Amino acid sequence: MPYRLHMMVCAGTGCVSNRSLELRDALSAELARRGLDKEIEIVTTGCNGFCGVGPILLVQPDGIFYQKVQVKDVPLLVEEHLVKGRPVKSLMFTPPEAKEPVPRMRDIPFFGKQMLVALRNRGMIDPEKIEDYIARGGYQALAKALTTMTPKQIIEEIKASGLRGRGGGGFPTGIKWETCVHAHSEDGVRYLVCNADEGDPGAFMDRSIIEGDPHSVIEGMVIGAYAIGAHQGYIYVRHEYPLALKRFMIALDQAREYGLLGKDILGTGFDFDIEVHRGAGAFVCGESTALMASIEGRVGEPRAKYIHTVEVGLYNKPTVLNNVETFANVPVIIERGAKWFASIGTEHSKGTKVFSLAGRVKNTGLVEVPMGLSLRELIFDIGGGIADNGKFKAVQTGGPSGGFLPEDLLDLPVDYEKLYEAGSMMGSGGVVVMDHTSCMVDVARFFVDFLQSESCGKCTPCREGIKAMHGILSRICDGKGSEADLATLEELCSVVADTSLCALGGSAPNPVLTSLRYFRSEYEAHLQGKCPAGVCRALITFRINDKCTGCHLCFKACPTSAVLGEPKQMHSIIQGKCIKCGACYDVCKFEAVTKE
Amino acid sequence: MAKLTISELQKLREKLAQERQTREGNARGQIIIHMGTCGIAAGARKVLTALLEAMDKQNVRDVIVSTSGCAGMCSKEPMATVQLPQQAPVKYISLNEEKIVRILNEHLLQGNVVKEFALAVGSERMG
Amino acid sequence: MIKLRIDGNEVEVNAGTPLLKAAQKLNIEIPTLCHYEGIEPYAACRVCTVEVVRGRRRRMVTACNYPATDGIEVFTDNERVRRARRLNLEMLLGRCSEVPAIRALAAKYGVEKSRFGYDPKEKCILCGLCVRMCSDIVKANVLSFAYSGPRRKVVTPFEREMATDVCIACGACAHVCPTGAITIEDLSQRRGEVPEMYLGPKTAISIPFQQAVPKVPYIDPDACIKMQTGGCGICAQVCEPEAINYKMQDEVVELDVGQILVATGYQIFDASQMAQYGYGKLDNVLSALEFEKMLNSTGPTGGRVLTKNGKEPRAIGIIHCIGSRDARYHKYCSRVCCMYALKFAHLVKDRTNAEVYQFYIDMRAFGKGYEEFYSRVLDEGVNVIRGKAAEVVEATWGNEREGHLLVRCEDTLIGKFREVPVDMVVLCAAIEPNVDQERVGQIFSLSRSPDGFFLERHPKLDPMGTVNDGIYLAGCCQGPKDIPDTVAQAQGAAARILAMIAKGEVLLDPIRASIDENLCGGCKVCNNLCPYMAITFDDVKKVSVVNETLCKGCGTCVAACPAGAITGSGFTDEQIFAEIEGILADAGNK
Amino acid sequence: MAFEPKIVGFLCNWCSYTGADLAGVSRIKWPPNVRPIRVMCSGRIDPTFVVKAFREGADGVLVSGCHPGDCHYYQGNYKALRRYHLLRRVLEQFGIHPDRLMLTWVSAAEGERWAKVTQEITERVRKLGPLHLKD
Repeated sequence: MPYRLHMMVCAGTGCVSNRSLELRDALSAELARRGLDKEIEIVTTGCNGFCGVGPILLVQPDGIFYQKVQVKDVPLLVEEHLVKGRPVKSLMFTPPEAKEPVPRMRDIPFFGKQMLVALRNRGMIDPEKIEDYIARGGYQALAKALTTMTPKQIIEEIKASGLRGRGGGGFPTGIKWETCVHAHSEDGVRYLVCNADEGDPGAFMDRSIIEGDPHSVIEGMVIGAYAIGAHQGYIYVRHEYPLALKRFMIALDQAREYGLLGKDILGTGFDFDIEVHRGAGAFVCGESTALMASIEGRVGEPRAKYIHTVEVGLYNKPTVLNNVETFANVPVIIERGAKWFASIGTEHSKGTKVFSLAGRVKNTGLVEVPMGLSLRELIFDIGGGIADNGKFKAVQTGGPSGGFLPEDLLDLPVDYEKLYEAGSMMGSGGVVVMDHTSCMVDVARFFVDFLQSESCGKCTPCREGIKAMHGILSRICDGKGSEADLATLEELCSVVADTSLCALGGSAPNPVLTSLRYFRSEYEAHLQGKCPAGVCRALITFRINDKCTGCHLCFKACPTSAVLGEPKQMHSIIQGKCIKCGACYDVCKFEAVTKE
Repeated sequence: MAKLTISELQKLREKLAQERQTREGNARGQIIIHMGTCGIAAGARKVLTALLEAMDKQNVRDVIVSTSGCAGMCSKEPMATVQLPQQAPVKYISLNEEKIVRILNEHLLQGNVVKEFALAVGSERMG
Repeated sequence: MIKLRIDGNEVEVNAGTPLLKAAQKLNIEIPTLCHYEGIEPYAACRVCTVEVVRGRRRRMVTACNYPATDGIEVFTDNERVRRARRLNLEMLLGRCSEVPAIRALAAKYGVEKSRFGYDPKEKCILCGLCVRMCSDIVKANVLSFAYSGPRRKVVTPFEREMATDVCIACGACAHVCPTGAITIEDLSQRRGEVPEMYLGPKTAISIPFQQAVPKVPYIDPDACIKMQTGGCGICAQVCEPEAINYKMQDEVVELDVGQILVATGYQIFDASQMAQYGYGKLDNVLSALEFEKMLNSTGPTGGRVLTKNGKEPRAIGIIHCIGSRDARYHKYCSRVCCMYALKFAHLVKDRTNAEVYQFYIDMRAFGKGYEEFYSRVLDEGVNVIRGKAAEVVEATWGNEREGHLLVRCEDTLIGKFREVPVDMVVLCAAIEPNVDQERVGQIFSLSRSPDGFFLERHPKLDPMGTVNDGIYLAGCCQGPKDIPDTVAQAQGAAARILAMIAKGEVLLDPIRASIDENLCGGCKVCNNLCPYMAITFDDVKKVSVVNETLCKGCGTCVAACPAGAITGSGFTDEQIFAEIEGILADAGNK
Repeated sequence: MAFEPKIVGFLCNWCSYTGADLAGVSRIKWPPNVRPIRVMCSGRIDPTFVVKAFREGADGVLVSGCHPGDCHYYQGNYKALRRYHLLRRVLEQFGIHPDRLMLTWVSAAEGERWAKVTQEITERVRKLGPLHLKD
């Protein structure tokens, strides 16, 4: 009996942590109880990207999008929608400005503006079933590449598509492959490595792709391997991604079982297999040489890349290292052609890019948009604007070592060069939005602190320089900065960027440099002893004004008994005792506690 | 599982894709069985099962089978609505297992409205 | 070969040569802290940063590992480079504020004080030289980095205080450390030294001494890291003529020679056997060879006379006849000690202001000019005390001479017991036969005189010959002698050998055995008896035959022949019988 | 006049004879009773030489070679040793006290030992008294 309905339960990490698997089990139990299990299929899918509203449930073919579905909603949902055919409005998503819930997925603005290439199978397949992937045209590109194209043609095709590395560097993928093919290898051995060591905090596109569509990565890797003549591939997955790891292993087994991996792939005589290497979670291991060192079993430290890894890489062999998203794009390019791919995006940045929207934005989650979309569209149209009706202040792109871009750069198109010129970068695609409650000095200090502890410590500028930056920024945040500190900071930033061994140190000054460039007034305010955003504790004072009703809440909340006052009387704060934790500020319902 | 060749991959894909067509929302048509309390009492459940079995037997994969609530004419239940792309929906009344199979074959698959069972063309809202 | 420009000067190097090396060709110095010849570049300190212009692209690279390519232009000292170095050095100075090497280099770039911190204790700049040396070169894998970012540090396995179980104490890490952050603690005796010479550290490769023949360096296999762990190999990398051979083994060389000159030398009496002199127990009690090494201008102290605490001694005692002229050890006189002891005194007087005391039994200055030298040394104010020293002790706590050594002896000339305070004692230990003298003697069938040295054929008439024709003696293997005597003896022996070679033929003693074919019964008793296999059996005649050139005339076969068929020329039965009769002619006729 | 034994000494050329020579050179006194006959090797010493010596009126016979292991001809002294033990039995049967025959090892360096050995055999034979075989 064919299934008349498909319940697509999102099982991305976000939704799983929101108990989507329990929801799935409850659903299947309910279906079985009602005898509907023969006609309705439950599909466990990968991440849909709209992680902020999980668990997500999509009912196909109706296209009804349910959000925040709890186990307790199951009986109602089954009764109403599945039996009586009446979609349940209370579980649908209501966009911020809209009054009515939007039943269909494609009508939700978050999804509407997206263009799915790398995430083409998002939410539509069960990532643990290769059959689902094949059904949606999976491995057709591989078949095409292996039977109708020469390796050279594939490289030409990728070159023509304008695909650039999605991991951050933005190096043209086709040229990388071509260089690898031309690099001398004594025994002809070449390696293909997939970088799934996604270390940027708040970025999860690679994880999402592997979790939701592992076969697209495998297919991309096999095509790449065929193009460069590699027979052994590695994927470096961080150990913090257990679900991704599990699904990728299942996918590998299935691909091998179908003969899509291993010896004599699809009967064409081409051999290629993939080994999974688990990273231990060092940020720096996302750097190509450090990653290869780690695979080889050595300490994950970068080395100078004056001789590129495409020439001398893993085990001193020519090695192509690409990011998950890059590989996921490859089958589409092969299948639909370079021309089609190149038609998307801007002059130098082709195709689409997956971003993880995070921070003070209403719709947090994973989105795939064509290159060239403006930051404003990304944040305000797809992201739904600033959360809690806050005011936009800055957006950081490209992970912790990306720069902060201010409001007047919001119309900047998303494009490798444009972002670089503005002092930031594409990076792997993290987008962190900050509103008026963020102090840019403090945020810069936060990221510098992250970077100093994630620096491997090998080279002087990265190890000592970032530490020095952190020292100066902390001093400024503590209100002890001087005008000379800003000059020192700028000098330090430029030398650290100039002389660091790898890209971690090279890009580490970005948060400092861009915050100095676009938010210098905030630094100057700190030098004057003021933190405009009211974040830096040393520079703020909590006071209670006459709006106080004597509710006594602040008195109870204060951990150091710094609040004085009898119930129903006006309270006050003993500044000497106050540790500026803000507990009183948070509990006051009358705006009587002020921060200045 | 035997290793695939290129042509086997192609065949496998076609088969798998067909099985999953409705998931994509691609279909030649949709049939909605009205499953209000009245409908179920009048045997809509059996009608639905018969329809699905027939589809399975004939390997029909591109028809969306939906359910909905009471259509308002409880005396004519079980009822169904057939909708083909670019065409007005057609409502059928007083169905049973045999009738629904005919509707499937003649209307959904061949496009000929089964006039004997039809009530009207068009939906309430549209009408 | 490719061409590039460095600071405006063109230079031609092999493609891929690191810029640092290319710059060296132009005598352009690029500072670096983490680079060491022979260890793979690490590019961690970034002090060697230079600016490279390639087409329109300018970038900052590290000179230690940036490969030279054709047509690039390199700037090693422009403002951008100087600023990069200055800042990096300032960062390092902030980390290691009191390390002289960093301070000096930073000062060169105008940094006296770091804006980025002050740590007077930290000495390690994390250049990784020690780690790379230990893991890549020595392959001992003791040192490694632990932790990341600012917490990074160099550690031993599991951060144990001492990694003595894995550390091979090669000292390579301390050697390469640019800041002196690593020190080597002497937990056991030092490696790689000649036993007599515990005077200072020595590398695994050295020239044994400046007068060595041939004067080439050798590798001490016990100290060489390559031979111990398979690592290192730096010497082979830097040796341009590729003269280093690690696989060289002791080998047995077989040569066909007609004559042999035995000159196997001597060994020095182990003075620690005579505990009363404190050798091996007391600091500053040295053997004569150790003192000789110290006096050597290429020696460990550069020729300066120093006590163990590095000070110049105020008084030195030189004790003669340690183990020689002593009934308990060697009765003979070692002959050379008196004179070298006087030489020591002369050199000490020449180089220091120390008092020298000679404790002697008899002063034997018998050679040409020797006595005159003795007089000269006396004139220089050297104290000579006739009387063999009884013991050397350390002045005990409370003694006014605490810290000094006291030499106790009887001064036989004034008939009094004396206690002489000195800072250093030199023991003139006896020359004695080598430990393997007996074995060597057996190989060459050499007799040894009662003192254990090889016996010459005749003490007066043939002092370099032996009882074996063609085997000669020279030097101290025959008996203690000084250099002139040794040279004379060796030249004499060489002359004898040459004379024999020049003659072209050898005269053999006519003492031979011969077999009378008519008497020989063919019993073959003699065949197996002959130590030289000179007797073979003639299968046709069924008799034994003597090969006269092989026969040495021992006569064993003669005595053994049951048929009396063998006669030994010169020693026939008849001759011996006649001799017996002769010497007993007076018997029985009383 | 006290009995002065006549002793024939068979000395190998390389050790004992040289040792005796050394004793002379070293001015070491040794009894004139021992009358040396030089042979190339103690292995050359035919038992008949010993018997002949006794027949010719010797009161004792001294056979002296190199120390074991030191033989110039590698093994000659071992052969002498073998014959010596046989010969002692034969001498006994002849009625000659076997102690009149003595085998010893004296190296070329052992002048003093040579003196000691000759004194020893002289005193031993003196005690045994004259042999009177020739009379």
